[in-house]
Amino acid sequence: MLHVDDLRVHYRTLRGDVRALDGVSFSVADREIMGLVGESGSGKTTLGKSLIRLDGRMRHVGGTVTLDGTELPIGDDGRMNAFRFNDVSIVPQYAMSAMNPTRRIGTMIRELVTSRGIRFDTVRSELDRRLDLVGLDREVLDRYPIELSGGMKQRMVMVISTLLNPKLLVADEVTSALDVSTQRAVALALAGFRDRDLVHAMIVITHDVSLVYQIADTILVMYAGKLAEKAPTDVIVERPLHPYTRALIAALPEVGVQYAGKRLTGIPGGPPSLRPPPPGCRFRDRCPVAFDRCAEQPPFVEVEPGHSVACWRAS
Amino acid sequence: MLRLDGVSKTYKVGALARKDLHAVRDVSFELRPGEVVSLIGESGSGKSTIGRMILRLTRATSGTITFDGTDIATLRRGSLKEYYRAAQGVFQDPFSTFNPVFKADRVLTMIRQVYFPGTGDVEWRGRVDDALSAVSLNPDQVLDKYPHQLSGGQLQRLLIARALLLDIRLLVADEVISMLDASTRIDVLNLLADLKERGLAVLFITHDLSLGNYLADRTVILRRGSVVECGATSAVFGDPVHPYTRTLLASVPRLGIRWSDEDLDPGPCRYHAVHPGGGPPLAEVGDDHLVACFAGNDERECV
Amino acid sequence: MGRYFGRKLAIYALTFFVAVTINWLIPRFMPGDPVSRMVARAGMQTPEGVAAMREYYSSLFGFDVPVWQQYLNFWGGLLTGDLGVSLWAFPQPVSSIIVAAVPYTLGLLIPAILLSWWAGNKFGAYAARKKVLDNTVLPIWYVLTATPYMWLAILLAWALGKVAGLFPVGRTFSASLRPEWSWVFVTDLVSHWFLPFLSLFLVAFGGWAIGMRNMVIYELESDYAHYLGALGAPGKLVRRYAFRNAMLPQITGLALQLGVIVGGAVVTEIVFDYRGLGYLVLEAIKSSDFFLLQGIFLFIVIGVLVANFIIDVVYVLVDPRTRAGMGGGA
Amino acid sequence: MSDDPSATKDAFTASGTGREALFFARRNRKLVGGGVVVLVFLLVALTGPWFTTDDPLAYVGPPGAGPSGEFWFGTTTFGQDVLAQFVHGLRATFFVGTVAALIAGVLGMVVGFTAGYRGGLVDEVLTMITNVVLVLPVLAVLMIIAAYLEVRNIEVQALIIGLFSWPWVARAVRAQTLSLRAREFVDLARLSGAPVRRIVFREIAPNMASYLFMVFILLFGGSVLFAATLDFIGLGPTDGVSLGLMLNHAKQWSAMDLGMWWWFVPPGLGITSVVGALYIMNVGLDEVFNPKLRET
Amino acid sequence: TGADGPNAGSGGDAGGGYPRAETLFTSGTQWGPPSNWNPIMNWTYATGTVGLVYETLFLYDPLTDEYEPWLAESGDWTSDTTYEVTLREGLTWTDGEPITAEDVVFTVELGQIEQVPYHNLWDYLDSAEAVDERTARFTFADPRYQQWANWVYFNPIVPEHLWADKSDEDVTAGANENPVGSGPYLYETHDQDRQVWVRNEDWWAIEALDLDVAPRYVVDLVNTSNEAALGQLLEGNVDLSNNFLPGIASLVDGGYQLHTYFAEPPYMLSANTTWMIPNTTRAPLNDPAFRRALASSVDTATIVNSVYGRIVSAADPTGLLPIWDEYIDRNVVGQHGFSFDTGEAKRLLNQAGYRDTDGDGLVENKDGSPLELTLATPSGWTDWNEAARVIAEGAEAAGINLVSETPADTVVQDMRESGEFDIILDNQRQMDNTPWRYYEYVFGLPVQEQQTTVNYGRYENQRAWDLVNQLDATRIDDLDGMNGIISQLQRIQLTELPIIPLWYNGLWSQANETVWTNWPSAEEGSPGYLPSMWRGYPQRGAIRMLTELRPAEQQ
Ligand SMILES: Nc1ncnc2c1ncn2[C@@H]1O[C@H](COP(=O)(O)OP(=O)(O)OP(=O)(O)O)[C@@H](O)[C@H]1O
Ligand SMILES: Nc1ncnc2c1ncn2[C@@H]1O[C@H](COP(=O)(O)OP(=O)(O)OP(=O)(O)O)[C@@H](O)[C@H]1O
Ligand SMILES: [Mg+2]
Ligand SMILES: [Mg+2]
Repeated sequence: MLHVDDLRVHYRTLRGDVRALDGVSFSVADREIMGLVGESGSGKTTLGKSLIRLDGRMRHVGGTVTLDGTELPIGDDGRMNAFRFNDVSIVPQYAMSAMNPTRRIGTMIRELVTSRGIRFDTVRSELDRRLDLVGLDREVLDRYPIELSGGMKQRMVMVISTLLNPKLLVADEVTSALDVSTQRAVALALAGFRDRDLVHAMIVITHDVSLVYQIADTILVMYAGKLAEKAPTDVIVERPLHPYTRALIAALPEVGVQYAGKRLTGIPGGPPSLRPPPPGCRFRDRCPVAFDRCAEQPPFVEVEPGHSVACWRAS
Repeated sequence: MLRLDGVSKTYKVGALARKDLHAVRDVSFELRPGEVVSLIGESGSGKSTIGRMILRLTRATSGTITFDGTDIATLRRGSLKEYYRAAQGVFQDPFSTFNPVFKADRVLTMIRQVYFPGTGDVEWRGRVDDALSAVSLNPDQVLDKYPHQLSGGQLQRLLIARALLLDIRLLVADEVISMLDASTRIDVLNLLADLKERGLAVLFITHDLSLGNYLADRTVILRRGSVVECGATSAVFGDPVHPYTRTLLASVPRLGIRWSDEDLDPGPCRYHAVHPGGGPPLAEVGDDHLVACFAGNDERECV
Repeated sequence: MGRYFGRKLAIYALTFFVAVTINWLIPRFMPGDPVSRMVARAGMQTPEGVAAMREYYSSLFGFDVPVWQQYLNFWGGLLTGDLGVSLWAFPQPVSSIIVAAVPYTLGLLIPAILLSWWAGNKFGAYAARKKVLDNTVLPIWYVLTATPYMWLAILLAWALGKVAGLFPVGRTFSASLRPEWSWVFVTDLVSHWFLPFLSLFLVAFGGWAIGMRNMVIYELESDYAHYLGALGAPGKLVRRYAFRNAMLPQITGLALQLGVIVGGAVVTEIVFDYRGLGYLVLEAIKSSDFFLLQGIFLFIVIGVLVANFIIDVVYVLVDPRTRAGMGGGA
Repeated sequence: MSDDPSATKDAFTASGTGREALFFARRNRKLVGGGVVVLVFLLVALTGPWFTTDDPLAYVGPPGAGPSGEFWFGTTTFGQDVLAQFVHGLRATFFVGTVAALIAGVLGMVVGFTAGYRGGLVDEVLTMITNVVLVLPVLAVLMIIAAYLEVRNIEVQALIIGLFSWPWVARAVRAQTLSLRAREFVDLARLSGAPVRRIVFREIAPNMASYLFMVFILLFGGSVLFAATLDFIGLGPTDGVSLGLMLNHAKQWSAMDLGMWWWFVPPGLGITSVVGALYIMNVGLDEVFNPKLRET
Repeated sequence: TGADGPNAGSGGDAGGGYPRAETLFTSGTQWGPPSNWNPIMNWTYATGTVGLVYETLFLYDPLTDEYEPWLAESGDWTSDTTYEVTLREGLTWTDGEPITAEDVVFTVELGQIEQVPYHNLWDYLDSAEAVDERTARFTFADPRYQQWANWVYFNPIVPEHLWADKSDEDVTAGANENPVGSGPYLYETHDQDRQVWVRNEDWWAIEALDLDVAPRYVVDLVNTSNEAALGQLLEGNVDLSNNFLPGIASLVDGGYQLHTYFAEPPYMLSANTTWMIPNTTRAPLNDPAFRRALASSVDTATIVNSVYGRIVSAADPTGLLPIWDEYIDRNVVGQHGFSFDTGEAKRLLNQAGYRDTDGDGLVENKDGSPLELTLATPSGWTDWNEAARVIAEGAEAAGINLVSETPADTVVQDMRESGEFDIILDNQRQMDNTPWRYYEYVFGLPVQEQQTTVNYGRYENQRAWDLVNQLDATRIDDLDGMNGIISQLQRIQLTELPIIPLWYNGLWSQANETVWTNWPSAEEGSPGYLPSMWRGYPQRGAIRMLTELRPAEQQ
């Protein structure tokens, strides 16, 4: 069970802080796959990284993250190390280059595991099982990363990241670089991990709503560093409350839809700068239903069980 | 208007260029004015290569590409310039299509230098404004800015505006929307649709089937450089025949429909039903609907 | 992989051919005719004596046949190890002079190259992770690479040799000793070797350290390093990987630097009066000993080519990426 | 070090962000410090000869005198003013460095651009030539050439150094051109009917400007060191003064044994300072252009 | 100073070295590795080959102008055209064979091979024969007394029994490994950087002359550079350096135990004369008046004091070395001598019609065309390069546009031989038994296409050449006869100035007294021999230096 409470993470830059995460609170239940969607730059990656490892420019400004009752010391790189891999793990956006190119994959895994104080023998058989699970030959362990195709690498990284059965797995854009058929295989493999209870909870970050729709239990929509809406997958797709969510869904073309038949519309304008963000609702400028009250930041409130939204109109 | 006849492309790769890589094999199709053809295939299937050959950025190894009856391989300096007046391209990555060192509107100035050297400032400014408004860009927002100060959608539209400055009749749009956000993407798609209304032919290259479907009159499915199925979009999407096409379609994540393993069985080889002893690369299986043998390109026998 | 080596070999063969041809051209295009030179040195007084000597030396140096044949003979001689006769140490064969000098040069170069490379890499990698250390030693390294070889050598000779008197300056071993495997002799040899070695080592060291430092910084910023970090791998493992990967370009760098280092040895040997190939080069130039010069040049070229090839092989062995790339498959 | 692929990796990121670069440039201690040192020496080289004697070889003082109020850097065994030689020598140093770097830079760029942009057979041949020159032990070749040249002056020296220093530039430029050529703005320029020359110089080259500038600095440093080496072993210019020749003379006239440190310390220090400052500037530049290296 | 000090390896043979106290280290002669031991190749043999191993019939000491019988017991002209030499009794080669008159005759007859340097001996020698075991007789067609006197002290005798089978090529260009001679040392070993000789305990002179060489080993070190030699000398690793060591003057009193022949400037004996050689076939250098103006423009004092730091001395206008002082006709010199005088140089130019017509301060040719001359000195010959600069500056001050150039030395050599030069420097005549050798150099005729040894300036004066030949045919003990001819030659020389003598180069020689003492010196009571291991010097008496050396007192 993951609880994120009022998490604020900023990027330090020369021209002031970028408030990439500006107070986000949500929870992910056990055995829940939560899809995290939003426009580019909305803070999805930042959120994912915050749960694992802040990079040099990221600063934990406030808020807490609690995993199964333990507070994660996300601002403290040293103390956080104990949780990584064991409790929280990530499948990064850059899976294509995530493995040391000059090490055989098996060797790398052995060294990684050993460095965490775990004897390789103890995980060896599990490793083989996982490879079978994602449909990789065991012999890939003797290969170098360059000898694997993109989809294979993606699945390999998934196996590595989940090897110690973490409580939480963050998967960041794991399918974006793949073509449709591979995409499907990888996404299903991801769901497979949850189904076999190898991972308790999972956050799947993507900008492709239709993809998360396939595997996620709930979807969290982010907009400009803030949460816009969270609800079970079907609810989000069928009855979105936040105008941004609605626009997002409406802009998705579907197979069979032709412009001549049903002309889709995009969302006019662009997201605001986060350095610093304007006051009030951040979607205000692009929102077709904005009104005076929007000058004030709407709270992220639960409007029905499991369905929270940050919009004055909705609540 | 544009016609590809048995076009192939072989890249020489490896040390001392000894290995052949058949990126495109024996591809033929036609593009008529005001028609959008979408070229669909997985990564590496040769889509971009076809687009580049049409724009003469790469030469075909064999086969001919004709534009208004002229073989574009024969074009030389002056005539090539005229060809580009009529045919232009827009590419996948808007950020890499702009030279980051220069202001974004340099792409427009280059057109002026080559094609409109005599045009006065005022007249030119008028043309630019027209082109920009055609792609619904506000001149003040995009002129005199560096590429990194503009969004991907703006840049992509700027590129289309650039093409519009010329009297183009053909636009090769190579994955123009795959780098864009879902919301921006639809704007660009709609813009292309509008251009089609104005009589422009568009070769729409994509790996995203839903997007190919949204716009296109006709669809060509590529696999490893060969056409496996092509025809009217409604035919190809409504009744996908080739197993590869079916796999692709089944893998597309759709809202409201979860993945299932149905629809994957293609039944017996429909190509062989038409040409039992083998024949042309593509067999007609319906009205404006052609398909290749179900076997891969490598196997000779269809099982 | 065979094709990769084939290609490399082709380049080396071509280089060798070009170098040999240039080499052959040297005495034929440059001012000063070796035959006249020998004749003049002998101080012949009578015209008959001069004529007779000319004839003798022309045939000795092989100048009495048509040019194309001279070229072929040159290759022929080369392949049989016959590099002609030295003018400077007439009538000793060039090959034996070179053979006598080579151990000294290699004894100086190989430790200097390998140790500076090894130490530079270690140290550079070390500095890359410590901001403070990095900021203090980096300028020093840059100054070291910017130092002209000979100046560093002169300073060392002056400070450690002349002023402090710690090491002897000049010669490869004391003139009062006979070369043999005795304790006294070996100590003496090493004490003479040390300063030239140190100067070569120092100058090269800075360069390697800088290269390594930059590479490690990039490697530590690479995706795999971030991934390992995200999985909580200790810094030690990450740095070890970064170091190993950063080492690869340094191997190529080693190949590229070889030619330059040979040049450094020339200068160092001059400053320290050390009797290796470098000293021979200069003597050959000073005395216009074309044949010796040709021989040394050939030797250096062959040495550099062979070393390059070895490094190529090593590189392929250690970097899976080249192997995969070469297979053409992937 | 010069062929360091890391240096090329992020060259693109340099572009388009001129103002930001300037901001970092001014804040970068390495760049500013190195720049100041180089400028000071350049100034000395340019104006120094006016303040010292016209003829740095003239016998103006007592023989072999140490530094004094009259002769700040002392005199040579002949009584020549070491300071005068030093400032004149600096000139030669800057000259050789600049000219050789220009020649090598231009050659390397032409070869690199041609090979990278044209590709195919042209590329194969040029790469082959580049590799051949690259593995030649350059100093040995230069020594041989220099030894047989009848006329040797600073210009010739700069020329021959330049003619042999280009290969790694060509390699690096080729690699960059290859990757830039694959970028779509080049295609766009072709679609705009721009000729090859224009594409190379107006589209590709500007993207490498910062890199080329750094290459120039490295070439400059390398050439200066090369020239000093040639001078030192007696294959330098046969007339005039240079810092390397000063070292050569100091050595030949046994300055070390005669304890005349003031004769051989300044020229070496001069070369080291100029080249070292340039190299440090280069690190600074790298940090400016390459966000990854910036100090946070 | 650690392992490298003078006492290193003092454990004797057991310690692997040459016992320091019994070894003489020399340097300054060998500029490449010892590569041959062929006494016929008298320009390249390993240092000591002649003198330490092969010996001559006589020694000649230029300082005393005396011939000392060496292998010969005596040598006399028995008639105007016959010369008889008698060998000492009981001489043997070091392989035990006796040295006989046949060996002497054989050696002389080797000269019939064209490539042997003394081939021209047979221009005037008719025959050579052994009269008995110890006596050889030479019959001359055209006796050249001066040349012959030169031959007998300069050329070593080689053993017939070992040399008779050698081919002509072997005689003239063979390496002659394992040299067998008669001298005080035997070949021990050689290396790239040294030549080692070991004492011949059976040397004939031990008994015959009661002489013995002091050092058990002579190690001659190959030179890399003069400055390296200086370092080795200062550290006491070298006992005798015959290198040109600029700056030595400042070190002599510096507590380094350094010893030079003279205790004050010029420190060195004068060994040869450096001349400026104008190409007399080119205008305006073909004009004696111009040459004279040029001569007056040279600031020799600056060269001597600044360039050389006073280790050389200015030359007499005749250029004859101090040892030949008695041959200088002071009258002639008083009348026609020249000295540095810029004003005089200008006056001479003006008088001869060289005027500055374009006002640039430099004179033009008589026909008004621009006059530009170059002075070429080999690059890397730093002292000459410096001197050339001084000369050029002096010339410019006098109004002569003279540019100093430093091509490679091979180039200078080619220029010199082919006559493709304006002005060069040269010093190719050492101190010798007769000034005839000097004048042969100055006036040698005929001028050939390639001038390989003499008269590079291509000065043609038949009368002078006749006088030189006349001098050659004068007996060496006929001083008046010689002086009469030489005086006429000097008049021609000083009025015509085919060469312009500038300074005397030293017999570079500096010794370290730490291990060996009693070095040759000008001081009263010291041996006055020539302190040099240069080729050609052992026979000029320098071998006697080795017999006079004493080990230094051991502390
Ligand atoms: N290193 C950084 N320095 C400064 N700002 C940054 C940095 N990284 C990200 N940001 C800013 O933080 C905000 C959130 O970025 P983030 O990468 O989390 O977005 P995202 O939703 O993952 O977008 P995408 O879909 O493009 O991956 C953006 O405005 C971005 O510009
Ligand atoms: N210049 C080239 N040299 C060699 N091979 C090339 C070159 N360009 C493309 N290829 C190869 O040709 C094949 C087809 O490439 P192409 O870019 O046309 O594919 P694509 O369908 O556009 O793929 P994507 O969806 O990834 O853009 C690929 O295997 C590619 O590696
Ligand atoms: Mg992201
Ligand atoms: Mg493509």
